[in-house]
Amino acid sequence: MPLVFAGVCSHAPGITGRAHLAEDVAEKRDVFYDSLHRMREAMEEKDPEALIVVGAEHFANFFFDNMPAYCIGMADFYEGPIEDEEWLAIRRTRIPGAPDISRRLITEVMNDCDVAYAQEWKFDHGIAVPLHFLTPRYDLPVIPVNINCQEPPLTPLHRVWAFGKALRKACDAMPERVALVGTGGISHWPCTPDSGTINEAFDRDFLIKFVNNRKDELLAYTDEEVYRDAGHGGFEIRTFISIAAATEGATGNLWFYAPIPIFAVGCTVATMTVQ
Amino acid sequence: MPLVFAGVCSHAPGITGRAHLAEDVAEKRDVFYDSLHRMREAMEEKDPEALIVVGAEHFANFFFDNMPAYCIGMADFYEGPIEDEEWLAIRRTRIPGAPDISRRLITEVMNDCDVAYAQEWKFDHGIAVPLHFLTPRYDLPVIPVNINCQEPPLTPLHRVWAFGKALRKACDAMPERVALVGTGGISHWPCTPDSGTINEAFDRDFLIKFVNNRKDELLAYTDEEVYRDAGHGGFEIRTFISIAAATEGATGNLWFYAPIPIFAVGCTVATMTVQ
Amino acid sequence: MTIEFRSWGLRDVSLYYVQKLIYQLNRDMRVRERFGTDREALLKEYELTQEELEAIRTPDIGKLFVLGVNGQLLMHYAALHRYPWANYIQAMRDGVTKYGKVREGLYTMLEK
Amino acid sequence: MTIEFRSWGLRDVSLYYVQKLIYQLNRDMRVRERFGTDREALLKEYELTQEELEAIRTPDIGKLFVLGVNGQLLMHYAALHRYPWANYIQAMRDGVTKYGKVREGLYTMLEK
Ligand SMILES: [Fe+3]
Ligand SMILES: [Fe+3]
Repeated sequence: MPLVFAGVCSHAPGITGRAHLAEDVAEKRDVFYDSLHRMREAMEEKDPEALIVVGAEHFANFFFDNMPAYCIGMADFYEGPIEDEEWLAIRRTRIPGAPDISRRLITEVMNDCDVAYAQEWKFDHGIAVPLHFLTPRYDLPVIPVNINCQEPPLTPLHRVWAFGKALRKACDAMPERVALVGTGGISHWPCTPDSGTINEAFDRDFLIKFVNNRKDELLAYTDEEVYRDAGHGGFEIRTFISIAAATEGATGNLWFYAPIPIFAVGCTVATMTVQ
Repeated sequence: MPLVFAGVCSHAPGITGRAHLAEDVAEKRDVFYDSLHRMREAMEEKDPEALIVVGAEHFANFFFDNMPAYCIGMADFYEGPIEDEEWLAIRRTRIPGAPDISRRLITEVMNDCDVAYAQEWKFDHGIAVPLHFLTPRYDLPVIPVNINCQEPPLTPLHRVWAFGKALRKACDAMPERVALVGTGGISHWPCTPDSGTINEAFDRDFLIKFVNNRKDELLAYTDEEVYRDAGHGGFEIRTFISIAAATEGATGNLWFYAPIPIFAVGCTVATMTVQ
Repeated sequence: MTIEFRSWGLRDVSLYYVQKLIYQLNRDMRVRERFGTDREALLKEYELTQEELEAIRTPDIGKLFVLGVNGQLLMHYAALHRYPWANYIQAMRDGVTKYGKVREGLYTMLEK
Repeated sequence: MTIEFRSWGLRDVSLYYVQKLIYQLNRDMRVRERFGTDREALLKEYELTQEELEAIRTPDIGKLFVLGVNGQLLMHYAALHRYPWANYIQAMRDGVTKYGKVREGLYTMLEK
């Protein structure tokens, strides 16, 4: 079946873990949550049989002893979050995988891109926060995908494009209805003295390029420029760009964007038209 | 500098560990060893500053929790062999890395192929046996490269070709003189009831295609055909094919081939012309 | 709050975890230590079926081969139990005779 | 038979091993246990310089930041030592004031 759904959303531990500290921006926060709920509904309407989440984890599973540019999960089930349940305000659970779809996805993607596969994967907030909103009953089989956005050497953006297109091709070739969601911050400086900083101008500019799916402009970012203007957290634009590639030629809708400093990220929800 | 040297050779624990059990084929064995020594001399003549070894390790560093199609080492030093020293007849040691060359190699290769990088790597016999012959004093900095040849989903052969070409492009663009050696078995059935079987006809046919660098014929193998005729060990033809790709357009010389059953592999030494 | 996976039909076998145990025994001295001194507690940390647990405990190298354990992992498990090479090879042959063809994994490649 | 690597100029720092220790402390309950009960033996298993060992032992979060430890790893090490978030952030700031700019790793990206 052709891919049935594509979208992007932010992740950050604060989004769930510091909800109670966001009372002074309660309205903004609640509209953000609503947008995530609407995104879940829009996805559920397409009745997907599996959800591929393209994330960028933070040394939960992958370390410098074997840091894959791309990794795709192939497990029966996953577990998460690895973080303290109270701190993240998400209960630890098992999440069903889709090993058979995974295996076909990986085999197909490997024709164009070179991925690692993983039969075990513990989700950190990078995937656990989106799932908390998108499949809160954990009744939708999930296929996690990771792009190394943590430490160079990082995969270049034109390869991210190739990867997004490979994912799309593989999904379209499958009999199953598959949904695809990318998740990353735009500008942010996590876990450093600049933590909490958000470059709203950078984010809005990026999002215009993203929802209009302007390939050339999206691929024109350099890592140095991103590091300077959007922080090392900005390397996670790779997750968004993979979704733009998977929906090349189509445009999207920005459902929500607002910097919410207590969440330490410009909070984003957007969908892309799937043609 | 353009790549200065390219070749391939077999690996197998028996090559060093069961040398004393090969007395009945002592002449064949010694010609094989001589060929490896000559290969070292031919390489040393080019005065390389680093040696890239494209191998296929056997669950020494990589497991199903994160199995990269391709991985390139980026460590200061490596250690090996992990196997019992007496059993393998190779002393455990540290082997110098070339972290700076590695980083540039990985960054450049990533423009075309998607690799994992590794800042720690323990060599098993897959790399330790070739190094024992090619740099016996461990005074040449080494960059290990792995292609998953163990368990599917395996990288398809046309991607191996792309990878070999990417390695070559990266080497040619470097100021350093770099040597490149691939190492794998051709037909063999390691660690199964068929261990010790060698399909000489398959091997010789493959080697004709290899030394003549017939791309189309090399890429025409299917995994099923290889599994049937050359065993699961035959998946390691990927390492040889990456060297053919790195020397596309050139041909090579088969310095040695003979099935030596006590070594459980058709023992091969060949070089490719580097143009 | 653990989801029951049997109902999903997802976990009839756990070849991954058998292989993970063996991989870690091969690579990690501390896991090997615990395998000697605290075996049952260690085994509880893997998601093993009764059949797999039994094959690990015995050890039944032939059964483990038939369950689909990769030989590049399995030979080390046999070596840990001081199997000479020839006995390791024979154990796999005996396993196939006794339990039938390999059920899963690499060595079923041509049956799919 | 260990080659002396200093002579190769290869091992002036060992950021990889500092980060490996912290990564394993974050992920592996048994490493964390040994960090409590058998710390010096554990530390010996990593290739750490005196400066790194001292920063780990103190713990000197600011120094570890300046040595180049990635914050996504470091924050967990601070949490292990019960640093409230604000104190973790302040410790990095103090580190830069006291020891100067970050010397290696991700946060030196624009200086290369
Ligand atoms: Fe993130
Ligand atoms: Fe091999």
